[in-house]
Amino acid sequence: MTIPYLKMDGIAKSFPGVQALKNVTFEASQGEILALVGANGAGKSTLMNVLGGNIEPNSGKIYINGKEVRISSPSDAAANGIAFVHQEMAMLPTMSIADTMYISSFPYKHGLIDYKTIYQRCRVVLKRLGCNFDPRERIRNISPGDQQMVEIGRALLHDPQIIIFDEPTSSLTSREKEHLFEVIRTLKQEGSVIIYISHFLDEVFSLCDRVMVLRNGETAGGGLVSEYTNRDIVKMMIGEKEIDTYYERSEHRAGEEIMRVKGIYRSGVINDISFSLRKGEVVGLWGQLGSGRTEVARALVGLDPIDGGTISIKMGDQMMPVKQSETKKYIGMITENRREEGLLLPMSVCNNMSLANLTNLTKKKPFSSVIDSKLENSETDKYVKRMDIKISSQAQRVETLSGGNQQKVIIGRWLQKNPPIYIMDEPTRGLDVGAKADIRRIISDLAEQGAGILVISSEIEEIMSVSDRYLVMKRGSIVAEFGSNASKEDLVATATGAASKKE
Amino acid sequence: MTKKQHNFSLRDFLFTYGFLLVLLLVIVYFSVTAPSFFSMNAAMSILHTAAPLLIIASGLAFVIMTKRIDISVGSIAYLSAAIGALMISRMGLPIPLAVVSMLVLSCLMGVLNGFFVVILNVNPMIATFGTQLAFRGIGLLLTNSMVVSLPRSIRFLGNKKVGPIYIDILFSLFILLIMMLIHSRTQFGRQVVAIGNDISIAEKLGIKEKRISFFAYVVCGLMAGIGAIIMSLQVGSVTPTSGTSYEFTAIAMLVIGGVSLYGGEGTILPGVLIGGITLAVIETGLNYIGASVYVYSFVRGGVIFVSMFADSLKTQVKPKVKIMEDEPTTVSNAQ
Amino acid sequence: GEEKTVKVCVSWNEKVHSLIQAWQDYMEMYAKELEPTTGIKYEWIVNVANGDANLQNNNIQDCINQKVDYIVARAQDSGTIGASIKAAEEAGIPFITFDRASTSGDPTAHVGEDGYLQARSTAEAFAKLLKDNGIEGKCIELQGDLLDNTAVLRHKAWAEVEKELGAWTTVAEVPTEWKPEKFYQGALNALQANPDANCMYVASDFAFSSVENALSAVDKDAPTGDPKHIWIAADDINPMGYEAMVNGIIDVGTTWEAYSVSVLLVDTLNKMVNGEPYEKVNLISGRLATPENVQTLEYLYSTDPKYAD
Amino acid sequence: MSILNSGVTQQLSKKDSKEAADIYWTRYLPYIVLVVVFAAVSIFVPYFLTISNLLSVLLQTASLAILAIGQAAVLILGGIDLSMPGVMALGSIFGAMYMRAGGNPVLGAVIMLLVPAALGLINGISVSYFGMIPFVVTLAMQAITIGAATMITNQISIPVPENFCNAMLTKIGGIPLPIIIVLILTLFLQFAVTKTYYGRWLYSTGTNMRTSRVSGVPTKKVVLAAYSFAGLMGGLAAIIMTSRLYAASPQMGKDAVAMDIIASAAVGGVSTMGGVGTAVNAVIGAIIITLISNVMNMANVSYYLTLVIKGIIIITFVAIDANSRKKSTK
Ligand SMILES: Nc1ncnc2c1ncn2[C@@H]1O[C@H](COP(=O)(O)OP(=O)(O)OP(=O)(O)O)[C@@H](O)[C@H]1O
Ligand SMILES: Nc1ncnc2c1ncn2[C@@H]1O[C@H](COP(=O)(O)OP(=O)(O)OP(=O)(O)O)[C@@H](O)[C@H]1O
Ligand SMILES: [Mg+2]
Ligand SMILES: [Mg+2]
Repeated sequence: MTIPYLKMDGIAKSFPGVQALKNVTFEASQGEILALVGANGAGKSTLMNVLGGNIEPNSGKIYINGKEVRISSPSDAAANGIAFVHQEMAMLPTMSIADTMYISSFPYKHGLIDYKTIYQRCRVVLKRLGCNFDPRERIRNISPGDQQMVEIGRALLHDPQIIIFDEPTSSLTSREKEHLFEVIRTLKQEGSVIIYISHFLDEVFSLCDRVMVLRNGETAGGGLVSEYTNRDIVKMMIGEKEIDTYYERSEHRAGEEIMRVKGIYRSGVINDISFSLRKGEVVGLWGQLGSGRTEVARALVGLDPIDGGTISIKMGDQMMPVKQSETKKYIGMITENRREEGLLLPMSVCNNMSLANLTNLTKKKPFSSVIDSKLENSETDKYVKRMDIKISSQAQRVETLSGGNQQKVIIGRWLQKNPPIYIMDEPTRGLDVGAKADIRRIISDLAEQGAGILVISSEIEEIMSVSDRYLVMKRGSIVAEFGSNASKEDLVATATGAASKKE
Repeated sequence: MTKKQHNFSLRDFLFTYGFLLVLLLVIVYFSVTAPSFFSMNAAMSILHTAAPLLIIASGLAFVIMTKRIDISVGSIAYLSAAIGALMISRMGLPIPLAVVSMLVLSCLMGVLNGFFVVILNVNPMIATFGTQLAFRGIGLLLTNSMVVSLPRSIRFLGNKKVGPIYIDILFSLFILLIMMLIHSRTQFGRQVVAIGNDISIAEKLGIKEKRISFFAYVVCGLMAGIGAIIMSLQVGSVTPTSGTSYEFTAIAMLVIGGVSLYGGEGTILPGVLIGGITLAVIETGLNYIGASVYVYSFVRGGVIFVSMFADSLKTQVKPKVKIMEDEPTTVSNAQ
Repeated sequence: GEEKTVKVCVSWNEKVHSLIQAWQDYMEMYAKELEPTTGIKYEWIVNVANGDANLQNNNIQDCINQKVDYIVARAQDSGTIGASIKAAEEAGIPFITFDRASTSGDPTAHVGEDGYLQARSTAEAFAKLLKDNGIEGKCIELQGDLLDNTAVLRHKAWAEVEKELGAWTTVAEVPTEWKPEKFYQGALNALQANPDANCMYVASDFAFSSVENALSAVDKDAPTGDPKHIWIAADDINPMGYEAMVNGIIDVGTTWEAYSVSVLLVDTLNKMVNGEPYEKVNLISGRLATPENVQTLEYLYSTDPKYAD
Repeated sequence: MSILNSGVTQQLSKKDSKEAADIYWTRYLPYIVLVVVFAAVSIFVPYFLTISNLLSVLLQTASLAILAIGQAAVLILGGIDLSMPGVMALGSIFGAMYMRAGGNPVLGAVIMLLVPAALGLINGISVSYFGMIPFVVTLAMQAITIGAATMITNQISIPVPENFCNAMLTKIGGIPLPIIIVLILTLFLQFAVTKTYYGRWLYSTGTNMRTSRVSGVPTKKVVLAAYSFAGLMGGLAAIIMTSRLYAASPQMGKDAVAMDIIASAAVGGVSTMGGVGTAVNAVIGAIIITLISNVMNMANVSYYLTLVIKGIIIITFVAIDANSRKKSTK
């Protein structure tokens, strides 16, 4: 075997309290796509950040083409032909596409930035990604999917030899995704080293040549993708015991109607949304990325305005129309962006988990606005245990938790409040298989206990493994409804419009 | 999802430069109430009045675009002007040397601000409030609270004209032009805007955030120094109150001109220029119609309030989300 | 007589004017001069209130707590200094208002100048000057900061003399808040808005270079005798005003007597210390200055090299 | 001890607190410095350590402390209120005018309280419902209120009846009423902010408004309440200041006072970035700021140096605080 083009040797990195990487060795060759997989917090991003110059490792060496290189800044990385498509998009909303792509280093002409050249180059690069937008357009005016393309375009600007993709598909539509895969395959043919991080094993199987698995900051195995099955990889990622829960499918008994939505709309965004939700059932809201599911969810809890329509909720034994601003009292909402809208990052686990329920954690009468901290602690403890959240103490700041545990903290917050209805928008986005399974189990339990749950997910397997009923959205409208016997094909076909005439 | 052209949107334009309209209305109002207002002379004196503050505001704009603030600009202007004047009239140094030392000093004061804010992580508002006190204290100490007058031989520069135009107008427009180019056509300017968008994203993109932000304070200090030159030439002297409350006037100019205090937003030309002129038009106009002194602050507050209200509408009216999907289907919305 | 040490607290409202330093220095100087003869040794405790009436009240309270023997205060706000006067009275400390009289309380004594008489003397002389030269005045009035009682009094005197003698009409009232740049911009705008204006009242000449610059911007910066000359009355004869008067730009003004007022204060204090009778209100009226006599006036702080450059 | 801490970092576990120990002492630096300066000054400056001077310092601090408490509420939300001086002056003037016209002093005091509270409410509405930037809204409000104050009074202070002032300045057990008011207010707020869910809502909104909103915290009302509360504190300070000056003066509204208020809160340890700080912090800060000028007065320091020293002290305090906090969140 020839020497690999890229070699990272004995990389170790610790953060205060965590050993994120322990002596990891990593190799990749030109003309291959290497999948890097692992559970949340396994150290994938950290390893790649070391390569990208964003993080200084505690020890270890990097060789490119057999020569040792020092990479201590993103510009060192760029100079060595390394490009990085980050997990979290680094967009500058008020700036133009061209500025966002060139921001770290602009070409000059006559002492000023040479925009003519920049625009030309941007057009070429974006064209290659199948995008046609004007490089002068501001970032905030383009969709998240397009922003992801800009992010990728930036990585390709300087014809890199090594390209790192850290979960690039989470905000792409399936067509955009396919296009991206084609581009990646072309890059591979041109002889680049491609490192591809993803939680979607199907992507790994359809795109990648080789796989490397990280677990707890250590190499857990790897080799040619064709030699492994899905289960093998999962086993390497999370260890033996937990795989069983992975493809669980549960059925619930639906009870009486608990929420009825009638004709809510917001012009240009969602149209005439009507449906009802029953006790003890999980309704999957399915649709393509950008079909308006999030908008519906946000409208239901008054986070976005609506132009008309009514929302009724069961109170006592009657359905009562509820003002949009009041629905929050009955609905537990889990938004799709947990860092921005789900957590109080610098605050403690305890403070985060009691946030929605504070008015119920008070002392008796004359002190009815004083929080009973014993009660608060015991309630928190109860749900930490019930959901098996891994924390060192209730006072731990949530920003130091892993993504899966963070998500559980948010769910725990609502369990504590115990509303009759839940809306969960992408509750497992960015989580590893183990955490995903945990959260599905929680959803199932909730339904069993009689809650009505509306779940939005972009993963068809996931939504099919939890839902009892499906609503399919397209272009801001609900276009179809299916029972639990719906097939994958039904859902995909109605959502994409290929079979939109079918009722 | 394809866009053919960089499309011009009237709404965007109105929101960004809507103050042009207000400006026009104000001008029309004053012209009707005080006929002499609508004249070349008045226009010139408006620009002339605005000139020093325009320069100071353009420097401050860089700091504000990084989402920080500098409320010491008035004191920087005072201290550097006072030292410059002392050098010329007390120590008899040659004028060019005094001017250069003045500018170096104003940069140093910017360095100090940058050090406190960027290196020591002191909240910008508090840090520059501290330096605001300290710089003025030092200036008063050095001048012993005296009015330091400039020699007559250079005072004439304060209202020298080329044709009908004061040279300081030309000078400040020239400075604004340079600042505009720095803002929109240099890496420094672009990175300042990027930092204002989000510091941690900027860092992740490989921008040397601390270096750039620090430098923004230096630029701000330098501009306060340059503005101070024009200011003291116009007045012919440096008095202990020179530059007081300049920071708030400059901030008002920026806010009216569309430079957002949330960072990352705004232009030097036409933004800062329009903001500065609007404010100057109002003050000069009130002068022309002989309004009571007590009205000034009231009107100024009102104008800031209204322009901010317009700005808040801009952020409230979110662009309607475009529904976009994969397959363009010919089937009309099936219901 | 025998040596006696007296602690005097001087509370300045602000210190952004060299006049205040001059006052302070003259007091100390003069008291020192007298020390051998009177045997009274003064210890001066000085504080400055940053232009903040509440802070001045606090500062004076600090003096009271230090058990000073006398308090001298130049009020930031004539309407609130009464609170400090009352506090001093309760502590049994004599209180002298300096320069700005109180409208809110009754001090032990007041020492100062008469801002009204000062402006009146200027205005009357100015009216005579205009009449003598056969000029029908169209005047621009550059007012001070109307927060300051002195500025209010000057405005009042100017307006009254205008009514009484009819030597001019005021065509523009320009507020300056005592800010040099407002003097400049206000004067410039007023001159442009009223091209036929031929005279001007400048409430204080401390930043007269601003006015001169505005004049030269409209090409009217010319001394008496020049047809372009604008007749100017300006009070105080501060260093810049002095220069302008010597140059014939300012035609008439009344001096602000830093030295005499300080002397008067120390004399009053001495009387109090010795238990001699003293006047309750001690006012100095300034001397009328014109280009002819200004260089012969004695004890002008403007010509003291310590306060002028 | 936990009542002294901000609402954010609560009950540290043993492990956490050990880790944080080296960082934590710097948090208390303001208090330590306060004690050291206090001791030094008492030794070197005669009359400093007398009951009457100390009470006098506290009385001088009272209005600033109340203003700083109001400011702290807004700062904790990540906002700022530059309009406190103007709002206070206008409230004082309206109350005094009412009393001058023969109105009842009690009602006059109520007017002094409510006018600023109403103006604070306008700030709050602009910030929460119109999404306007606090800095600019309150800057405009300051310009408008100070303009209105001068227009109404023609810059001439309005005296208030002596019985009004005397009532406010009565001594209870030798301690002037304003000091007692501050003490009670501080204890009450400290309790409210650390122990009730209203306090928790304040911190959570200041830490992350969007999360709080999704979690059912009435964030708009919280913002509204904080700005109104700041206004109300402006009103309380107006009453105290007016009775100490025996007059309502438009001069109370000077722009520069706003920065003193903010500096007080910041020096005491209220973060200007939101989410951190309590009433006690604000009061300590106000005492420090007042002590600076008291000590300089007693020590007869030149005015110019006073400015420089004050600037340096403010920056130093906030720098230490900012850096200890940064370390502890790493
Ligand atoms: N800046 C940091 N400070 C402290 N700990 C960190 C930091 N960045 C990462 N970690 C920790 O290092 C470990 C590895 O994190 P990393 O982001 O590399 O995981 P990952 O494999 O990319 O996970 P994911 O699939 O969720 O993206 C985690 O325990 C994480 O909490
Ligand atoms: N942050 C955003 N900025 C701009 N446009 C957005 C944003 N989020 C969503 N959109 C756009 O709004 C439309 C509706 O999106 P919505 O989020 O409601 O759909 P969704 O089906 O939930 O998709 P997603 O899976 O992305 O959440 C889409 O066109 C989408 O591209
Ligand atoms: Mg990652
Ligand atoms: Mg969504």
